Amino acid sequence: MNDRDLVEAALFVAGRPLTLIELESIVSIDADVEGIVASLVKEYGEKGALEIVQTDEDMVMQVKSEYADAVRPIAQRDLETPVLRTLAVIAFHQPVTQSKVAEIRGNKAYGHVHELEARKLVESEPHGRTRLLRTTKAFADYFGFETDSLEEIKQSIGQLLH
Amino acid sequence: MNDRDLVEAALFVAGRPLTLIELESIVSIDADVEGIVASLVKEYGEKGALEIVQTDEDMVMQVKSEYADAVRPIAQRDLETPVLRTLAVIAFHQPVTQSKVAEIRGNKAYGHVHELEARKLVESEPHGRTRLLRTTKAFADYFGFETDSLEEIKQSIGQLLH
Amino acid sequence: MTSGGGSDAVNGAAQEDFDERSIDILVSLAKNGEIDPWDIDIVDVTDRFLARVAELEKLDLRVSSRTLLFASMLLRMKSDALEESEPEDLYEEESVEDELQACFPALKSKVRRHAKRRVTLSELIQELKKATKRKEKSDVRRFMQLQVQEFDAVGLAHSEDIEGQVKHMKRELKRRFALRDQVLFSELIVDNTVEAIVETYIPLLFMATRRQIQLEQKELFGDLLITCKDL
Repeated sequence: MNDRDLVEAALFVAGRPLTLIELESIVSIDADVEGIVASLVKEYGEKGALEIVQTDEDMVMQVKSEYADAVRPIAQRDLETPVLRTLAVIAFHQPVTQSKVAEIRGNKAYGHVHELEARKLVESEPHGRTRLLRTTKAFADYFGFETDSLEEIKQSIGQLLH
Repeated sequence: MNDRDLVEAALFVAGRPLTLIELESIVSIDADVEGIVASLVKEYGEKGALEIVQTDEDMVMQVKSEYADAVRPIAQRDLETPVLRTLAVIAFHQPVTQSKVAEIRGNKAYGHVHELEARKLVESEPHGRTRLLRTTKAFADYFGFETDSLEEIKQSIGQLLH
Repeated sequence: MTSGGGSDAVNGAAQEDFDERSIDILVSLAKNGEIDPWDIDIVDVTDRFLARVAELEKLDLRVSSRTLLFASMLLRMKSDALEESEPEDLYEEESVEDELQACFPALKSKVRRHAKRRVTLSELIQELKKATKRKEKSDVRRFMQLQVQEFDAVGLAHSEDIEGQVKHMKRELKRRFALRDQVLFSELIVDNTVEAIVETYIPLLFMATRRQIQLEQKELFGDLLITCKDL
Protein backbone atom coordinates (compact mmCIF):
# COMPACT_ATOMS: atom_id res chain seq x y z
CA MET A 1 0.00 0.00 0.00
CA ASN A 2 1.41 3.36 -0.94
CA ASP A 3 0.14 6.80 -0.01
CA ARG A 4 -0.61 7.87 -3.58
CA ASP A 5 -2.96 4.90 -3.98
CA LEU A 6 -4.61 5.50 -0.61
CA VAL A 7 -5.42 9.09 -1.57
CA GLU A 8 -6.76 7.92 -4.92
CA ALA A 9 -8.93 5.24 -3.29
CA ALA A 10 -10.24 7.73 -0.72
CA LEU A 11 -11.18 10.35 -3.33
CA PHE A 12 -12.89 7.63 -5.37
CA VAL A 13 -15.06 6.15 -2.62
CA ALA A 14 -15.95 9.43 -0.92
CA GLY A 15 -18.13 10.68 -3.76
CA ARG A 16 -17.81 14.15 -2.22
CA PRO A 17 -15.01 16.67 -1.62
CA LEU A 18 -12.52 15.61 1.05
CA THR A 19 -10.45 17.95 3.20
CA LEU A 20 -6.70 17.63 3.70
CA ILE A 21 -7.39 16.57 7.29
CA GLU A 22 -9.59 13.71 6.14
CA LEU A 23 -6.97 12.53 3.67
CA GLU A 24 -4.22 12.82 6.25
CA SER A 25 -6.21 10.56 8.57
CA ILE A 26 -5.77 7.59 6.26
CA VAL A 27 -2.24 7.94 4.87
CA SER A 28 1.05 7.25 6.65
CA ILE A 29 2.10 9.86 9.17
CA ASP A 30 4.92 11.43 7.15
CA ALA A 31 3.09 11.48 3.80
CA ASP A 32 3.10 14.70 1.75
CA VAL A 33 -0.63 14.73 1.00
CA GLU A 34 -0.56 18.09 -0.77
CA GLY A 35 2.21 16.89 -3.05
CA ILE A 36 0.35 13.66 -3.79
CA VAL A 37 -2.89 15.51 -4.59
CA ALA A 38 -1.05 17.94 -6.87
CA SER A 39 0.49 15.09 -8.84
CA LEU A 40 -2.87 13.24 -9.03
CA VAL A 41 -4.53 16.41 -10.35
CA LYS A 42 -1.94 16.54 -13.11
CA GLU A 43 -2.04 12.83 -13.89
CA TYR A 44 -5.85 12.68 -14.15
CA GLY A 45 -5.96 15.92 -16.14
CA GLU A 46 -3.76 14.47 -18.86
CA LYS A 47 -5.93 11.54 -19.81
CA GLY A 48 -9.24 9.78 -19.24
CA ALA A 49 -12.75 10.87 -18.32
CA LEU A 50 -12.10 11.66 -14.68
CA GLU A 51 -10.52 14.66 -13.01
CA ILE A 52 -9.42 15.68 -9.54
CA VAL A 53 -10.30 19.25 -8.73
CA GLN A 54 -8.66 21.05 -5.84
CA THR A 55 -9.85 24.21 -4.10
CA ASP A 56 -8.35 25.95 -1.08
CA GLU A 57 -10.26 23.76 1.30
CA ASP A 58 -10.86 20.45 -0.33
CA MET A 59 -10.48 18.17 -3.33
CA VAL A 60 -12.85 15.97 -5.24
CA MET A 61 -12.74 13.27 -7.93
CA GLN A 62 -15.38 13.75 -10.59
CA VAL A 63 -16.27 13.21 -14.23
CA LYS A 64 -14.81 15.80 -16.61
CA SER A 65 -17.58 18.19 -17.57
CA GLU A 66 -17.60 17.15 -21.23
CA TYR A 67 -18.72 13.65 -20.20
CA ALA A 68 -21.21 14.68 -17.52
CA ASP A 69 -24.30 14.93 -19.72
CA ALA A 70 -23.64 11.65 -21.47
CA VAL A 71 -23.43 9.59 -18.28
CA ARG A 72 -26.08 11.43 -16.25
CA PRO A 73 -28.79 8.80 -16.90
CA ILE A 74 -26.55 6.15 -15.35
CA ALA A 75 -25.78 8.02 -12.13
CA GLN A 76 -28.10 7.46 -9.20
CA ARG A 77 -30.30 10.42 -8.28
CA ASP A 78 -30.37 11.78 -4.76
CA LEU A 79 -34.17 11.87 -4.72
CA GLU A 80 -36.10 8.70 -5.45
CA THR A 81 -38.64 8.93 -8.23
CA PRO A 82 -41.81 8.73 -6.08
CA VAL A 83 -40.47 11.44 -3.76
CA LEU A 84 -39.46 13.59 -6.71
CA ARG A 85 -42.93 13.23 -8.18
CA THR A 86 -44.51 14.41 -4.93
CA LEU A 87 -42.10 17.36 -4.87
CA ALA A 88 -43.13 18.26 -8.43
CA VAL A 89 -46.80 18.25 -7.42
CA ILE A 90 -46.08 20.49 -4.42
CA ALA A 91 -43.99 22.92 -6.49
CA PHE A 92 -46.70 23.20 -9.13
CA HIS A 93 -49.69 23.60 -6.80
CA GLN A 94 -48.10 25.50 -3.94
CA PRO A 95 -49.10 26.73 -1.47
CA VAL A 96 -50.98 23.45 -1.20
CA THR A 97 -52.40 21.45 1.69
CA GLN A 98 -50.83 18.15 2.61
CA SER A 99 -54.24 16.49 2.24
CA LYS A 100 -54.56 17.77 -1.33
CA VAL A 101 -51.10 16.37 -2.11
CA ALA A 102 -52.13 13.02 -0.57
CA GLU A 103 -55.25 13.06 -2.71
CA ILE A 104 -53.18 13.44 -5.86
CA ARG A 105 -50.26 11.22 -4.86
CA GLY A 106 -51.81 8.72 -2.47
CA ASN A 107 -51.06 8.11 1.20
CA LYS A 108 -47.40 7.51 0.55
CA ALA A 109 -47.14 11.27 0.05
CA TYR A 110 -47.03 11.77 3.84
CA GLY A 111 -43.74 9.91 4.00
CA HIS A 112 -42.46 11.82 0.99
CA VAL A 113 -43.34 15.19 2.57
CA HIS A 114 -41.53 14.07 5.69
CA GLU A 115 -38.41 13.32 3.64
CA LEU A 116 -38.69 16.56 1.65
CA GLU A 117 -38.98 18.56 4.87
CA ALA A 118 -35.94 16.78 6.29
CA ARG A 119 -34.09 17.67 3.08
CA LYS A 120 -35.32 21.25 3.58
CA LEU A 121 -36.73 21.36 0.04
CA VAL A 122 -40.25 21.84 1.39
CA GLU A 123 -41.58 23.65 4.45
CA SER A 124 -44.98 23.54 6.09
CA GLU A 125 -47.19 25.37 8.54
CA PRO A 126 -50.35 24.23 10.34
CA HIS A 127 -53.51 24.86 8.34
CA GLY A 128 -56.69 23.69 10.05
CA ARG A 129 -56.39 19.97 10.52
CA THR A 130 -53.78 19.55 7.80
CA ARG A 131 -50.60 21.44 6.85
CA LEU A 132 -49.90 23.95 4.12
CA LEU A 133 -46.83 23.13 2.04
CA ARG A 134 -44.51 25.27 -0.04
CA THR A 135 -41.04 24.96 -1.52
CA THR A 136 -38.05 26.61 0.16
CA LYS A 137 -35.14 28.77 -0.90
CA ALA A 138 -33.05 25.58 -0.88
CA PHE A 139 -35.48 24.16 -3.47
CA ALA A 140 -34.98 27.23 -5.69
CA ASP A 141 -31.21 26.86 -5.35
CA TYR A 142 -31.28 23.13 -6.04
CA PHE A 143 -33.19 23.49 -9.31
CA GLY A 144 -31.47 26.71 -10.35
CA PHE A 145 -34.47 29.06 -10.15
CA GLU A 146 -33.25 32.62 -10.04
CA THR A 147 -35.98 33.55 -7.60
CA ASP A 148 -37.61 31.89 -4.64
CA SER A 149 -40.95 33.61 -5.22
CA LEU A 150 -43.62 30.90 -5.25
CA GLU A 151 -45.57 32.64 -7.99
CA GLU A 152 -42.59 32.89 -10.32
CA ILE A 153 -41.56 29.29 -9.67
CA LYS A 154 -45.09 28.09 -10.42
CA GLN A 155 -45.14 30.14 -13.59
CA SER A 156 -41.81 28.77 -14.79
CA ILE A 157 -42.95 25.22 -14.10
CA GLY A 158 -46.24 25.88 -15.87
CA GLN A 159 -44.38 27.13 -18.94
CA LEU A 160 -42.04 24.15 -18.97
CA LEU A 161 -44.98 21.80 -18.58
CA HIS A 162 -46.56 22.91 -21.85
CA MET B 1 -15.42 12.52 -26.44
CA ASN B 2 -14.18 9.05 -27.10
CA ASP B 3 -15.81 5.74 -26.30
CA ARG B 4 -13.09 4.57 -23.92
CA ASP B 5 -13.63 7.67 -21.79
CA LEU B 6 -17.41 7.33 -21.92
CA VAL B 7 -17.19 3.80 -20.58
CA GLU B 8 -14.78 4.93 -17.85
CA ALA B 9 -17.07 7.84 -16.88
CA ALA B 10 -20.12 5.57 -16.82
CA LEU B 11 -18.45 2.97 -14.57
CA PHE B 12 -17.31 5.79 -12.27
CA VAL B 13 -20.68 7.48 -11.82
CA ALA B 14 -22.71 4.26 -11.61
CA GLY B 15 -21.16 2.94 -8.40
CA ARG B 16 -22.72 -0.43 -9.24
CA PRO B 17 -22.17 -3.12 -11.86
CA LEU B 18 -23.28 -2.08 -15.34
CA THR B 19 -24.38 -4.47 -18.05
CA LEU B 20 -23.05 -4.39 -21.60
CA ILE B 21 -26.45 -3.11 -22.71
CA GLU B 22 -26.26 -0.16 -20.34
CA LEU B 23 -22.80 0.72 -21.55
CA GLU B 24 -23.81 0.34 -25.18
CA SER B 25 -26.61 2.82 -24.60
CA ILE B 26 -24.15 5.66 -24.04
CA VAL B 27 -21.29 4.97 -26.45
CA SER B 28 -21.27 5.49 -30.20
CA ILE B 29 -23.16 2.93 -32.21
CA ASP B 30 -20.16 1.12 -33.67
CA ALA B 31 -18.10 1.03 -30.47
CA ASP B 32 -16.55 -2.27 -29.38
CA VAL B 33 -17.64 -2.07 -25.76
CA GLU B 34 -16.29 -5.50 -24.85
CA GLY B 35 -12.90 -4.61 -26.24
CA ILE B 36 -12.88 -1.29 -24.40
CA VAL B 37 -13.83 -2.93 -21.11
CA ALA B 38 -11.14 -5.58 -21.54
CA SER B 39 -8.49 -2.95 -22.08
CA LEU B 40 -9.74 -0.86 -19.13
CA VAL B 41 -9.62 -3.96 -16.90
CA LYS B 42 -5.98 -4.42 -17.89
CA GLU B 43 -5.06 -0.75 -17.61
CA TYR B 44 -6.59 -0.33 -14.13
CA GLY B 45 -5.14 -3.63 -12.98
CA GLU B 46 -1.59 -2.51 -13.74
CA LYS B 47 -1.50 0.55 -11.52
CA GLY B 48 -3.38 2.59 -8.93
CA ALA B 49 -5.89 1.78 -6.22
CA LEU B 50 -8.90 1.12 -8.42
CA GLU B 51 -9.91 -1.90 -10.42
CA ILE B 52 -12.51 -2.78 -13.00
CA VAL B 53 -13.89 -6.25 -12.52
CA GLN B 54 -15.79 -8.02 -15.22
CA THR B 55 -18.10 -11.00 -14.77
CA ASP B 56 -20.17 -12.81 -17.39
CA GLU B 57 -22.95 -10.30 -17.19
CA ASP B 58 -21.61 -7.04 -15.97
CA MET B 59 -18.63 -4.92 -14.97
CA VAL B 60 -17.94 -2.66 -12.03
CA MET B 61 -15.34 -0.13 -10.88
CA GLN B 62 -14.24 -0.57 -7.28
CA VAL B 63 -11.34 -0.16 -4.86
CA LYS B 64 -8.73 -2.94 -5.02
CA SER B 65 -9.25 -5.16 -2.01
CA GLU B 66 -5.90 -4.29 -0.41
CA TYR B 67 -7.08 -0.68 -0.01
CA ALA B 68 -10.67 -1.46 0.94
CA ASP B 69 -10.31 -1.51 4.71
CA ALA B 70 -8.22 1.65 4.80
CA VAL B 71 -10.83 3.76 2.98
CA ARG B 72 -13.98 2.05 4.24
CA PRO B 73 -14.51 4.73 6.93
CA ILE B 74 -14.60 7.38 4.19
CA ALA B 75 -16.96 5.51 1.89
CA GLN B 76 -20.62 6.39 2.06
CA ARG B 77 -22.64 3.68 3.73
CA ASP B 78 -24.11 1.44 1.10
CA LEU B 79 -26.65 -0.83 2.73
CA GLU B 80 -28.11 0.31 6.03
CA THR B 81 -27.38 -1.92 9.01
CA PRO B 82 -30.97 -3.28 9.33
CA VAL B 83 -30.93 -4.29 5.66
CA LEU B 84 -27.50 -5.89 6.05
CA ARG B 85 -28.80 -7.85 8.98
CA THR B 86 -31.74 -9.15 6.99
CA LEU B 87 -29.31 -10.10 4.25
CA ALA B 88 -27.19 -11.98 6.79
CA VAL B 89 -30.26 -13.91 7.95
CA ILE B 90 -31.12 -14.84 4.36
CA ALA B 91 -27.55 -15.84 3.57
CA PHE B 92 -27.31 -17.99 6.68
CA HIS B 93 -30.67 -19.74 6.38
CA GLN B 94 -31.02 -19.95 2.61
CA PRO B 95 -32.93 -21.16 0.77
CA VAL B 96 -35.43 -19.60 3.16
CA THR B 97 -39.03 -18.43 2.84
CA GLN B 98 -39.80 -14.74 3.02
CA SER B 99 -42.25 -15.43 5.84
CA LYS B 100 -39.54 -17.17 7.87
CA VAL B 101 -37.26 -14.15 7.37
CA ALA B 102 -40.09 -11.85 8.49
CA GLU B 103 -40.59 -14.04 11.53
CA ILE B 104 -36.94 -13.61 12.50
CA ARG B 105 -36.52 -10.00 11.46
CA GLY B 106 -40.02 -8.52 11.81
CA ASN B 107 -42.21 -7.04 9.12
CA LYS B 108 -39.57 -4.55 8.12
CA ALA B 109 -37.93 -7.49 6.39
CA TYR B 110 -40.40 -7.23 3.47
CA GLY B 111 -39.01 -3.78 2.63
CA HIS B 112 -35.48 -5.03 3.09
CA VAL B 113 -36.03 -7.97 0.74
CA HIS B 114 -37.46 -5.56 -1.80
CA GLU B 115 -34.31 -3.45 -1.61
CA LEU B 116 -32.02 -6.50 -1.71
CA GLU B 117 -33.82 -7.83 -4.78
CA ALA B 118 -33.54 -4.43 -6.47
CA ARG B 119 -29.82 -4.54 -5.70
CA LYS B 120 -29.74 -8.06 -7.15
CA LEU B 121 -28.10 -9.40 -3.98
CA VAL B 122 -31.07 -11.67 -3.33
CA GLU B 123 -33.40 -13.49 -5.70
CA SER B 124 -36.72 -15.16 -5.06
CA GLU B 125 -39.19 -17.57 -6.54
CA PRO B 126 -42.83 -18.24 -5.64
CA HIS B 127 -43.22 -20.85 -2.92
CA GLY B 128 -46.82 -21.52 -1.91
CA ARG B 129 -48.18 -18.29 -0.57
CA THR B 130 -44.78 -16.83 0.21
CA ARG B 131 -41.48 -16.63 -1.67
CA LEU B 132 -38.29 -18.62 -1.36
CA LEU B 133 -35.18 -16.46 -1.07
CA ARG B 134 -31.55 -17.11 -1.84
CA THR B 135 -28.45 -15.01 -2.42
CA THR B 136 -27.18 -14.36 -5.93
CA LYS B 137 -23.89 -14.50 -7.73
CA ALA B 138 -23.71 -10.71 -7.26
CA PHE B 139 -23.93 -11.30 -3.50
CA ALA B 140 -21.00 -13.72 -3.57
CA ASP B 141 -19.10 -11.25 -5.69
CA TYR B 142 -19.89 -8.21 -3.52
CA PHE B 143 -18.91 -9.92 -0.28
CA GLY B 144 -15.86 -11.57 -1.73
CA PHE B 145 -16.95 -15.21 -1.46
CA GLU B 146 -14.93 -17.31 -3.82
CA THR B 147 -17.94 -19.45 -4.63
CA ASP B 148 -21.61 -18.80 -5.18
CA SER B 149 -22.62 -22.22 -3.87
CA LEU B 150 -25.29 -21.66 -1.23
CA GLU B 151 -23.93 -24.45 0.93
CA GLU B 152 -20.41 -23.07 1.00
CA ILE B 153 -21.64 -19.55 1.69
CA LYS B 154 -23.78 -20.82 4.56
CA GLN B 155 -20.82 -22.69 5.97
CA SER B 156 -18.55 -19.65 5.79
CA ILE B 157 -21.16 -17.51 7.54
CA GLY B 158 -21.67 -20.21 10.15
CA GLN B 159 -17.94 -20.14 10.86
CA LEU B 160 -18.01 -16.35 11.21
CA LEU B 161 -20.94 -16.62 13.61
CA HIS B 162 -19.09 -18.79 16.08
CA MET C 1 -66.45 -0.63 28.29
CA THR C 2 -66.71 -4.33 28.83
CA SER C 3 -65.64 -6.93 26.40
CA GLY C 4 -67.82 -9.76 25.20
CA GLY C 5 -71.34 -10.18 26.79
CA GLY C 6 -73.78 -7.34 27.70
CA SER C 7 -75.71 -6.95 24.44
CA ASP C 8 -78.36 -4.27 24.18
CA ALA C 9 -78.02 -4.02 20.43
CA VAL C 10 -81.31 -2.48 19.48
CA ASN C 11 -81.45 -1.13 15.91
CA GLY C 12 -80.30 2.47 16.48
CA ALA C 13 -77.59 1.47 18.88
CA ALA C 14 -76.32 -1.39 16.72
CA GLN C 15 -73.73 0.63 14.81
CA GLU C 16 -72.36 2.20 17.98
CA ASP C 17 -72.32 -1.12 19.69
CA PHE C 18 -70.36 -2.64 16.85
CA ASP C 19 -67.81 0.13 16.86
CA GLU C 20 -67.54 -0.13 20.59
CA ARG C 21 -67.09 -3.87 20.57
CA SER C 22 -64.50 -3.90 17.82
CA ILE C 23 -62.56 -1.15 19.52
CA ASP C 24 -63.12 -2.94 22.79
CA ILE C 25 -61.34 -5.98 21.45
CA LEU C 26 -58.41 -3.84 20.38
CA VAL C 27 -58.32 -2.00 23.73
CA SER C 28 -58.32 -5.25 25.66
CA LEU C 29 -55.51 -6.54 23.46
CA ALA C 30 -53.57 -3.39 24.31
CA LYS C 31 -54.43 -3.66 28.04
CA ASN C 32 -53.16 -7.20 28.16
CA GLY C 33 -49.97 -6.01 26.58
CA GLU C 34 -50.64 -8.07 23.47
CA ILE C 35 -50.27 -5.03 21.22
CA ASP C 36 -48.51 -1.72 21.74
CA PRO C 37 -51.01 1.05 20.85
CA TRP C 38 -48.15 3.38 19.97
CA ASP C 39 -46.56 0.96 17.60
CA ILE C 40 -49.30 -0.94 15.83
CA ASP C 41 -48.12 -3.80 13.68
CA ILE C 42 -51.13 -4.30 11.44
CA VAL C 43 -50.21 -7.87 10.54
CA ASP C 44 -49.89 -8.87 14.16
CA VAL C 45 -53.00 -6.94 15.25
CA THR C 46 -55.05 -8.60 12.52
CA ASP C 47 -53.95 -12.06 13.56
CA ARG C 48 -54.67 -11.36 17.21
CA PHE C 49 -57.97 -9.67 16.43
CA LEU C 50 -59.13 -12.66 14.41
CA ALA C 51 -58.06 -15.02 17.15
CA ARG C 52 -60.05 -12.98 19.67
CA VAL C 53 -63.08 -12.84 17.40
CA ALA C 54 -62.97 -16.61 17.23
CA GLU C 55 -63.01 -16.76 21.04
CA LEU C 56 -66.05 -14.55 21.40
CA GLU C 57 -68.61 -17.07 20.31
CA LYS C 58 -71.49 -15.70 22.29
CA LEU C 59 -71.62 -12.39 20.44
CA ASP C 60 -74.93 -11.12 19.22
CA LEU C 61 -75.19 -12.14 15.58
CA ARG C 62 -75.69 -8.69 14.06
CA VAL C 63 -72.77 -7.24 15.95
CA SER C 64 -70.70 -10.24 15.06
CA SER C 65 -71.31 -9.81 11.34
CA ARG C 66 -70.10 -6.22 11.55
CA THR C 67 -67.12 -7.33 13.56
CA LEU C 68 -66.27 -9.82 10.86
CA LEU C 69 -66.45 -7.11 8.26
CA PHE C 70 -64.18 -5.09 10.47
CA ALA C 71 -61.87 -8.08 10.58
CA SER C 72 -61.94 -8.37 6.81
CA MET C 73 -60.95 -4.70 6.57
CA LEU C 74 -58.06 -5.43 8.92
CA LEU C 75 -57.13 -8.37 6.73
CA ARG C 76 -57.10 -6.13 3.71
CA MET C 77 -54.83 -3.70 5.56
CA LYS C 78 -52.68 -6.64 6.52
CA SER C 79 -52.28 -7.73 2.92
CA ASP C 80 -51.45 -4.15 1.95
CA ALA C 81 -48.87 -4.02 4.72
CA LEU C 82 -47.35 -7.25 3.52
CA GLU C 83 -47.40 -6.12 -0.05
CA GLU C 84 -45.56 -2.90 0.40
CA SER C 85 -43.37 -1.65 3.15
CA GLU C 86 -42.71 2.06 3.42
CA PRO C 87 -39.12 3.04 2.71
CA GLU C 88 -38.73 4.72 6.08
CA ASP C 89 -39.01 1.27 7.64
CA LEU C 90 -35.57 0.57 6.31
CA TYR C 91 -33.89 2.98 8.59
CA GLU C 92 -35.56 2.17 11.86
CA GLU C 93 -33.37 1.55 14.85
CA GLU C 94 -32.70 -2.06 15.59
CA SER C 95 -32.87 -3.73 18.94
CA VAL C 96 -29.42 -4.18 20.41
CA GLU C 97 -29.89 -7.77 21.42
CA ASP C 98 -29.94 -8.91 17.83
CA GLU C 99 -27.69 -11.90 17.86
CA LEU C 100 -26.48 -11.23 14.35
CA GLN C 101 -25.24 -7.76 15.16
CA ALA C 102 -21.83 -9.00 16.07
CA CYS C 103 -21.47 -11.36 13.14
CA PHE C 104 -22.09 -9.23 10.11
CA PRO C 105 -19.11 -6.87 10.21
CA ALA C 106 -17.09 -9.99 9.48
CA LEU C 107 -18.72 -10.08 6.04
CA LYS C 108 -17.06 -7.20 4.29
CA SER C 109 -18.38 -5.86 1.06
CA LYS C 110 -16.24 -4.54 -1.75
CA VAL C 111 -15.74 -0.80 -1.55
CA ARG C 112 -17.55 0.99 -4.36
CA ARG C 113 -18.51 4.56 -4.97
CA HIS C 114 -22.01 5.48 -3.83
CA ALA C 115 -22.30 9.12 -4.75
CA LYS C 116 -25.65 10.40 -5.90
CA ARG C 117 -26.20 13.19 -8.34
CA ARG C 118 -28.68 16.00 -8.21
CA VAL C 119 -31.96 15.85 -10.06
CA THR C 120 -32.34 18.25 -12.96
CA LEU C 121 -35.22 20.67 -13.48
CA SER C 122 -36.29 18.84 -16.61
CA GLU C 123 -36.53 15.59 -14.61
CA LEU C 124 -38.74 17.41 -12.10
CA ILE C 125 -41.01 18.51 -14.93
CA GLN C 126 -41.12 14.98 -16.36
CA GLU C 127 -42.32 13.66 -13.00
CA LEU C 128 -44.96 16.38 -12.80
CA LYS C 129 -46.27 15.26 -16.19
CA LYS C 130 -46.44 11.66 -14.99
CA ALA C 131 -48.14 12.67 -11.72
CA THR C 132 -50.80 14.58 -13.69
CA LYS C 133 -51.45 11.62 -15.98
CA ARG C 134 -51.77 9.22 -13.07
CA LYS C 135 -54.16 11.55 -11.31
CA GLU C 136 -56.41 11.65 -14.37
CA LYS C 137 -56.44 7.87 -14.53
CA SER C 138 -57.22 7.49 -10.84
CA ASP C 139 -60.05 10.03 -11.11
CA VAL C 140 -61.66 7.88 -13.79
CA ARG C 141 -61.22 4.82 -11.60
CA ARG C 142 -62.75 6.60 -8.60
CA PHE C 143 -65.76 7.64 -10.67
CA MET C 144 -66.31 4.04 -11.69
CA GLN C 145 -65.98 2.87 -8.10
CA LEU C 146 -68.62 5.36 -7.01
CA GLN C 147 -71.11 3.59 -9.24
CA VAL C 148 -70.34 0.33 -7.50
CA GLN C 149 -70.43 1.82 -4.03
CA GLU C 150 -74.08 2.69 -4.36
CA PHE C 151 -74.55 -0.88 -3.37
CA ASP C 152 -74.06 -1.05 0.38
CA ALA C 153 -72.37 -4.30 1.31
CA VAL C 154 -72.45 -3.51 5.01
CA GLY C 155 -76.17 -2.81 4.94
CA LEU C 156 -76.76 -6.12 3.26
CA ALA C 157 -74.79 -8.06 5.82
CA HIS C 158 -76.69 -6.28 8.51
CA SER C 159 -80.20 -6.84 7.39
CA GLU C 160 -80.21 -10.27 5.80
CA ASP C 161 -80.79 -13.53 7.52
CA ILE C 162 -77.14 -14.47 7.98
CA GLU C 163 -77.79 -17.76 9.78
CA GLY C 164 -80.08 -18.79 6.96
CA GLN C 165 -77.33 -18.03 4.45
CA VAL C 166 -74.80 -19.95 6.53
CA LYS C 167 -77.08 -22.98 6.63
CA HIS C 168 -77.61 -22.82 2.90
CA MET C 169 -73.87 -22.51 2.28
CA LYS C 170 -73.17 -25.41 4.63
CA ARG C 171 -75.47 -27.66 2.61
CA GLU C 172 -73.90 -26.54 -0.64
CA LEU C 173 -70.37 -27.13 0.63
CA LYS C 174 -71.16 -30.53 2.19
CA ARG C 175 -72.44 -31.67 -1.17
CA ARG C 176 -69.20 -30.62 -2.85
CA PHE C 177 -66.89 -31.81 -0.08
CA ALA C 178 -68.43 -35.26 -0.38
CA LEU C 179 -66.59 -35.57 -3.68
CA ARG C 180 -63.32 -33.72 -2.97
CA ASP C 181 -61.33 -31.90 -0.30
CA GLN C 182 -61.24 -28.38 -1.68
CA VAL C 183 -63.66 -26.02 -3.36
CA LEU C 184 -62.98 -22.75 -5.14
CA PHE C 185 -64.87 -19.58 -4.20
CA SER C 186 -65.54 -18.89 -7.87
CA GLU C 187 -67.45 -22.17 -8.21
CA LEU C 188 -69.96 -21.01 -5.62
CA ILE C 189 -70.85 -17.80 -7.34
CA VAL C 190 -74.08 -18.25 -9.25
CA ASP C 191 -74.36 -14.73 -10.55
CA ASN C 192 -71.39 -12.47 -11.22
CA THR C 193 -72.76 -9.36 -9.50
CA VAL C 194 -71.31 -7.56 -6.50
CA GLU C 195 -74.39 -8.50 -4.45
CA ALA C 196 -74.08 -12.19 -5.27
CA ILE C 197 -70.35 -12.20 -4.51
CA VAL C 198 -70.86 -10.56 -1.11
CA GLU C 199 -73.79 -12.88 -0.31
CA THR C 200 -71.53 -15.83 -1.01
CA TYR C 201 -68.54 -14.39 0.84
CA ILE C 202 -70.18 -13.40 4.14
CA PRO C 203 -71.47 -16.84 5.16
CA LEU C 204 -68.02 -18.23 4.31
CA LEU C 205 -66.44 -15.66 6.66
CA PHE C 206 -68.77 -16.83 9.42
CA MET C 207 -67.94 -20.45 8.81
CA ALA C 208 -64.22 -19.70 8.73
CA THR C 209 -64.44 -17.89 12.06
CA ARG C 210 -66.23 -20.88 13.53
CA ARG C 211 -63.42 -23.02 12.17
CA GLN C 212 -65.80 -25.10 10.10
CA ILE C 213 -63.84 -24.29 6.96
CA GLN C 214 -60.51 -22.75 6.11
CA LEU C 215 -60.17 -19.91 3.60
CA GLU C 216 -56.93 -19.46 1.72
CA GLN C 217 -55.90 -17.00 -0.94
CA LYS C 218 -52.70 -18.06 -2.66
CA GLU C 219 -52.18 -14.75 -4.35
CA LEU C 220 -53.51 -11.25 -3.93
CA PHE C 221 -56.83 -10.85 -5.77
CA GLY C 222 -56.64 -14.54 -6.65
CA ASP C 223 -59.39 -17.10 -6.12
CA LEU C 224 -60.23 -18.27 -2.59
CA LEU C 225 -59.54 -21.88 -1.76
CA ILE C 226 -62.02 -23.40 0.68
CA THR C 227 -60.95 -26.43 2.70
CA CYS C 228 -63.30 -28.46 4.90
CA LYS C 229 -62.31 -28.48 8.58
CA ASP C 230 -65.31 -29.40 10.72
CA LEU C 231 -68.60 -29.30 8.93
